[in-house]
Amino acid sequence: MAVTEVSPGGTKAIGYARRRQTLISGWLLLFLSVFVAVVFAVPVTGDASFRLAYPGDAFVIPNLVVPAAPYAYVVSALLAFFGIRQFLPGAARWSGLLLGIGLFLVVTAFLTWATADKSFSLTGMLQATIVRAVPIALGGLAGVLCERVAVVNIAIEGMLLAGAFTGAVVGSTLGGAGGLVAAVLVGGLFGLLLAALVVTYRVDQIIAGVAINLLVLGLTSYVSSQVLTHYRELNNAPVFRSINIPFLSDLPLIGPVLFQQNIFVYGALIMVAVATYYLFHTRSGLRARAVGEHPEAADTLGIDVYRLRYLNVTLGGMVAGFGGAWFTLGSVGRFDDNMTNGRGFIGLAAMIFGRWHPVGALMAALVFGFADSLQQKLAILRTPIPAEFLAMAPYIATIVLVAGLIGRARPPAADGKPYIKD
Amino acid sequence: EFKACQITDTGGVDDKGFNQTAWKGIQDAEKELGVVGKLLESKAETDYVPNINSFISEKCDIIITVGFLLGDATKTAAEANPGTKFSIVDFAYDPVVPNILGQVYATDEAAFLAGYLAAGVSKTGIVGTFGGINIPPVTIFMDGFVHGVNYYNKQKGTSVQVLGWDVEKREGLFTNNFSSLDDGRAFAKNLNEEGADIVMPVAGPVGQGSAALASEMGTDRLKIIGVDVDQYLTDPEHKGVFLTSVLKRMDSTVVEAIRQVKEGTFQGGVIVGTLASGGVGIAPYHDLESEVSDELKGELDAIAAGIKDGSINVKGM
Amino acid sequence: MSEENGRAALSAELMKRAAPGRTDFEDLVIVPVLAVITAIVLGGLVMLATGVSVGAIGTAFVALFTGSVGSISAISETLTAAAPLTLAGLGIALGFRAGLFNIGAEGQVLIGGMAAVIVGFSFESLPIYIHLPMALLAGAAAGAFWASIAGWLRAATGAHEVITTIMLNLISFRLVDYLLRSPFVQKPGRADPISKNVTESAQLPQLLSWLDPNMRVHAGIVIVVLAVILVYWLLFRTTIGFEFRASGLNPDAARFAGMKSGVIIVVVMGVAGALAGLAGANQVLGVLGRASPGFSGGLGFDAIAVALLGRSHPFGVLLAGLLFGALQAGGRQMQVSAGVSLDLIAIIQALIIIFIAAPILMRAVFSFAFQKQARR
Amino acid sequence: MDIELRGITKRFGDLVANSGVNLSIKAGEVLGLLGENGAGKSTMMNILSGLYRPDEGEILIDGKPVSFRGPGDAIRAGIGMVHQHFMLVPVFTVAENVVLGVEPTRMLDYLDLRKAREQVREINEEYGLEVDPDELIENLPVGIQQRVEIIKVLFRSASVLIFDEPTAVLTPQEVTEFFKIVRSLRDAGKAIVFITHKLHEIHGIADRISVLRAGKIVGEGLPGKTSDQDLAEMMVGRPVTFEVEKKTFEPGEVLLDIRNLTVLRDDDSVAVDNVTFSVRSGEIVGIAGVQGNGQTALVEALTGLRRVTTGSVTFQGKDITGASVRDRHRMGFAHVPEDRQRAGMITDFTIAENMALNTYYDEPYSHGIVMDWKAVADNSAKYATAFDVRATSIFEAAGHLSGGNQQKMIVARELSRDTKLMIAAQPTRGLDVGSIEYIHKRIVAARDEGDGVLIVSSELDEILALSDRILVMFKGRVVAEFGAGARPANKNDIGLAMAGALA
Ligand SMILES: Nc1ncnc2c1ncn2[C@@H]1O[C@H](COP(=O)(O)OP(=O)(O)OP(=O)(O)O)[C@@H](O)[C@H]1O
Ligand SMILES: Nc1ncnc2c1ncn2[C@@H]1O[C@H](COP(=O)(O)OP(=O)(O)OP(=O)(O)O)[C@@H](O)[C@H]1O
Ligand SMILES: [Mg+2]
Ligand SMILES: [Mg+2]
Repeated sequence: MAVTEVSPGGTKAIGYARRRQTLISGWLLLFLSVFVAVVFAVPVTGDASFRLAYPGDAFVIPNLVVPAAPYAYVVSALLAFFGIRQFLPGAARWSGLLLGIGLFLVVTAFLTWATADKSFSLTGMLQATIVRAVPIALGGLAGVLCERVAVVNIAIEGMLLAGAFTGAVVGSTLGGAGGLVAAVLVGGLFGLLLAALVVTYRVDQIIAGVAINLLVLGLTSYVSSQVLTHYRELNNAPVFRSINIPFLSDLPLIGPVLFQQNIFVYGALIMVAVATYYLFHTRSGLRARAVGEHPEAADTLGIDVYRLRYLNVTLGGMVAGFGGAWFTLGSVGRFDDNMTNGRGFIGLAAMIFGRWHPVGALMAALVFGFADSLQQKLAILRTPIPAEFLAMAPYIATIVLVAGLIGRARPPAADGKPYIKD
Repeated sequence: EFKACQITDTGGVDDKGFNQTAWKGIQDAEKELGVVGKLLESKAETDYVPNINSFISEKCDIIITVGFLLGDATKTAAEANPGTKFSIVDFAYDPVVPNILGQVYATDEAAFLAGYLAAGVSKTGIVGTFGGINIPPVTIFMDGFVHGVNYYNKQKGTSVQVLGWDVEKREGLFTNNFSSLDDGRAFAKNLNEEGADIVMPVAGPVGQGSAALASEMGTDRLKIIGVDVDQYLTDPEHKGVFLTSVLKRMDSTVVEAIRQVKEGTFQGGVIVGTLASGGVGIAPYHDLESEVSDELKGELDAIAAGIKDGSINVKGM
Repeated sequence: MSEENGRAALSAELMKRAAPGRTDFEDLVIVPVLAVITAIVLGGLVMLATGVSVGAIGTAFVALFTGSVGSISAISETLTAAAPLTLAGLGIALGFRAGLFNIGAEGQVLIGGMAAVIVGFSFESLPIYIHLPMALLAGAAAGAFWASIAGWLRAATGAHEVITTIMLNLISFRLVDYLLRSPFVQKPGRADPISKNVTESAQLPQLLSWLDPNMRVHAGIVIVVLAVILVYWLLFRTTIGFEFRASGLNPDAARFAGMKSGVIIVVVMGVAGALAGLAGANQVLGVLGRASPGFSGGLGFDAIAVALLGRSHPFGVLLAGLLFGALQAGGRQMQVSAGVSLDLIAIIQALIIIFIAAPILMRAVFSFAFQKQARR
Repeated sequence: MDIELRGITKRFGDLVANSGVNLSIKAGEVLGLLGENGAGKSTMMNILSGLYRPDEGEILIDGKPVSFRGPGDAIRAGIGMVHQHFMLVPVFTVAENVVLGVEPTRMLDYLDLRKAREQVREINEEYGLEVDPDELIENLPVGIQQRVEIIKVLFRSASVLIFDEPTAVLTPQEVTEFFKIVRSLRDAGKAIVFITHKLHEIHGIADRISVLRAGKIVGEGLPGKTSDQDLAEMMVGRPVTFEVEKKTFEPGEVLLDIRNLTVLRDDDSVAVDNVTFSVRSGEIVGIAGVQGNGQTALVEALTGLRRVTTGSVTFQGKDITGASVRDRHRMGFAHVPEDRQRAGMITDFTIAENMALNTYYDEPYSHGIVMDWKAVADNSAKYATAFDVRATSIFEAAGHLSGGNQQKMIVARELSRDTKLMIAAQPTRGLDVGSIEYIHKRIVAARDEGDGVLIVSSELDEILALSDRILVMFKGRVVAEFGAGARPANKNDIGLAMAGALA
């Protein structure tokens, strides 16, 4: 009567989900290949010249001159190769990487197309990329610090704004360094407020974040129109100038891009490095991550979950405060209503895009920064594409990447959940 | 008491630009004519109508709206409230609305001079401009500037180039806001990287960001042309970077509008500020005087005279 | 037989509604009232701290009151401001109920408003009873479409809706800028981004203009009332709403009960977007008469606060929308009469949200108003 | 090290979890702690390990009173606890989990993982535990995870070890292994507390037994001396029957026929590997297996929750391989999911709403899209009564119910419509004896009425008590069959099969 014999087994794993994703990226790459050929190669003649040096640089290096059409054909061919590769066995492993490289190539092909017969300063664009990425990267880093201990921080936007405001006002009275310190402290204060609300008073994390954003926006705008309008001298802070790192800053291309920047750029890079070390190589980092993944486990081992949440969220607030100061002390020294203009939310996106890793967040921020600076260059180059669509491109690309590559990226397991003890 | 009430556009009253200048006009009127000034700032475009309505119920003797963007809202309100007197800065109606006095400016006349000056002073042979939004009161500066440069090229056989505005296609560089100083800085940097050593930002307070950049880089590498007011005076921290400013004397037209109501001579129509009437002009060169050769100064005087008497056409024809 | 009777009695016992406890009353009534009062008091302190004289603060609070409910025209302003906030807030609340955090209302408002404007100016001589509904529907449909992109991405690829809706917001700003400049939409004779005017037959009629032409309250409030009732009905009286709520509270259990989470996500986002789109249509057809860049004025973000404050319940959202509308209208009057910046209102709003969301804090501070051992 | 608990009382709101408990724990001895679910065993041990603070009473270590402000204090005092639900961070490695809280560091707070690994290896060798320090916890079977928990405790040089229901998730062979470890720890002079509600285990390992009921110590006993009957009566407070009564086995037609079924997990690894079997009406088929061997995926596939990769599922002769969850409901499937709180119910919904979860879409509970809440309420009141769900009102939030009543509510819901096939996964996990008895009765009743029943359980006793036929799953495959025509069921053989000895 027994229906079952011992079952034979022996099925091979067929990765449907991943396979589907590879196929989709395959088709996407093939489409891009055709697109690049038809749009960026066929109708184009002439060379694109990218200026690498400023007049008066120590080393004068010649312009990078790329023949536009041939370059586009090469890119198209590479894309076609990558695309076909996705349909061959063993594609899954390289799928994400190839798609990433492919998209990068498309951007370069686009650039040469737009610059054909013209020229622009590549160095300037890359320098601007870094500068514009700074507040986003710091916002993202603040998010990483908070979410690693499972506190969702929607309030990054508000913390940036608070940092910007404090930087301007205190900077105007105590000087740039004082302003920066104050911005960091005030950012930390708002981090502390968020921690108190969500940890001690168990306010829903999203609600607390939204409320803090509104509060900071209201407070800064109110004080700005009620007070700063009448006391202009309170809104006129000195600005941190670029510091040229000796020798390194004279290197061609890399010099101006990486080593002729202000302390916010250096600060952001250092903070990303320090945060990576802290989170992944120290005792405190291990504990922090444990709190984000499994707070009960941490608690049973004598780790104070609440204290670590307070600590990291406050740290996150300080990082955001520093990033906020960039808007005033790192730029023009003057605060303006809502001047962060959604950069905190983009930082949040960068954090997710960067998979809750400081370096990932920085990379994602660079993508946004690049898109931002690219757009300005393109406006000068006068491409036939409406400016609005160029401006949309990075956001569309983000959606594509988030949907295609990191759709189900895994946040810390306890992310967003309150830990209620006893 | 006589109430003169101003509504700003979204730039706010401390824009160191035209809202502020118009407000200065009201403050001048307070001193000169003994009126009481009132102010409402608009945070968003949806505020325009309710702000106007608030002032209507406050029974203001004249409501002065500032900016092109309030054009529609002002007209609607004026038509619904024929008993209230309005004046709008930077806008005029055709046909005329009987209870609105428009205040417009032939800014291109002054910008033409600034363009000629910039072309004469530039060492790289490239100058630049960018705007806040692509609207006529902004682009009229850029038009005049480009035509001024072109006029210089024609006169001198040079080929000074203007980045940031294409007169024919009506496209160019715009920050799409009148508030972000950081944009002002970034846009000027961008133009400078492409070779421009003189930049004219036409975006209200945004220009202060450009000025900050110029004072950081030094006027050898970047000079700024201010707009609306003499920014040498209103932006003292960075005053050294202003080659000149393209003046638009809204304060004087605002006082004039208030005076008309006060004296009972108010009627709908338009006041136009021109180079000839002194409603527009260019500011002194202040600290950068030495950069401008006497020869160039002389040419500029001649051109100004030519514009006033109509022998030079600033529209590039 | 008697066992049967016993059962019936037990079952009848079970049917009796659990009486809402005093804690519920405290949470639903006392906490919000105290929160509003505390926030307003703190607002006064902020004014004091920024050098506003005590007399001016008094004037400001009187103005806040008279400007919001002190006269018919004040009420008209309150309702005008409350209408779009409530509509968009309903959409966000619906999302919350279904476990989705839709930051994209701002973009959906813009896209919905654009569609309504386009339909609104595209027809010259349609009767109002055809043209107006058409324009409203277009707004709702466009908002629904825009939002369901995020829903679809979430359902099909798992892309988090927080990111996609933020991105869709940013995209919609540009898209609207582009549309406003395209020859079909742009107002003839203008170079700046501004649309043609909506024809009369597509405008939401003003309700009190016979009293005073400046009374802006318009037929949009009827739509708001209908929407509140409809959303309430949908959420609590239909199988669809049951599925929304179930998958919001516990998506796994919903899936185990045979609900199709993907479809639900797309539908929820669609309905939420339709409501936000209606909010946009309400603005362009009832208040502005045309579209220009950023005509949403951040209402999609304020609506998040409205939804949170209203505890994602349709009636709560209506009350919260009215409160925020009143604060906006009153705040404007405050600016006129006392010269206090409108931004003070944002501070008060934020404080109200914080206090309402932190009953533990309120209980700790105002322990006298609550029963002692209330346990949360 | 000797420990004494004196007069410990702990309240959660109105609920008294422990009341005046006195207990002593001695070095070199295993104390067996017996008690039903909810008796307060875990609470008491959480107090001892510093996680909770007692409302009254004191703890004495070697005669001296101590007070713990947190688990850290208890750990420093030498008390280590292996929790009922493992306290391991799944995305950390074994070494990281072991050192968490007492990490070896170098300069700049640098985490010395190399040292951590070595320390883990040392403990491995000392106690004969074989665990790779570099493996991620999420990749380890539960048996090994438990060893990690033990290493964690030993690493903190605990002299008192508390094991909270350590055997619930283990195969009989793993239990034997585990007991070996426990004995060697005892012989090394450690004091050990061993919590369980399985009587037969306690005799094999304990030196002394204490029984807890309703928060109080109700009796003591000595292994081998005190009989199971007596212990059970102490636990429950009344005589207990260990047998499940059921009619003789009379299977009918084949209801559910599964052929060459292969199912993948989310990460595309194979969960169910080419499995073939069938369920007849009037038959209870029990699937035994250690967690992680594919039972969850099998149930998900059969209930329409997980895509079938290859193979077919036929129900009453109809191919239902691709049928939706709802279609299956309508055909007469009843499904009691293994994770009651996560998948079986919505804690914030009322009982009435929860009871409508699998009926709301049909008449009379809704007409078109309009819900008929009256009909829903009537029905749920009726079944809540019939299934003895103890609640004050059906409009109470289901989350307020105790675990047993939650499970009864789910069973009531699933059997409240005309069913033909019942699939129940871990139907009594974490329930007390009374609730278990009741739910078993209901399952048998469904079978006696002619339903087919498929039971998945990691409790071998449950499988043995209920099943007419037993299949054992190992690594996704059915590796053995017992009862009804195959070889007779025998606990030891099944245990061997579960451990893969027959694979
Ligand atoms: N944190 C808590 N909050 C409220 N009640 C709790 C809490 N922890 C336990 N309880 C309750 O205290 C009682 C004792 O629970 P405890 O976990 O100690 O029982 P147990 O004997 O370990 O049972 P089990 O065999 O289920 O593990 C139960 O009624 C339980 O619901
Ligand atoms: N190693 C794993 N990787 C990914 N998912 C897993 C893994 N193990 C289990 N799962 C998840 O568990 C389910 C199926 O697992 P599986 O069938 O192996 O568990 P099981 O043996 O039935 O466990 P239990 O004994 O608790 O019933 C799926 O939902 C799957 O996503
Ligand atoms: Mg327990
Ligand atoms: Mg499982």
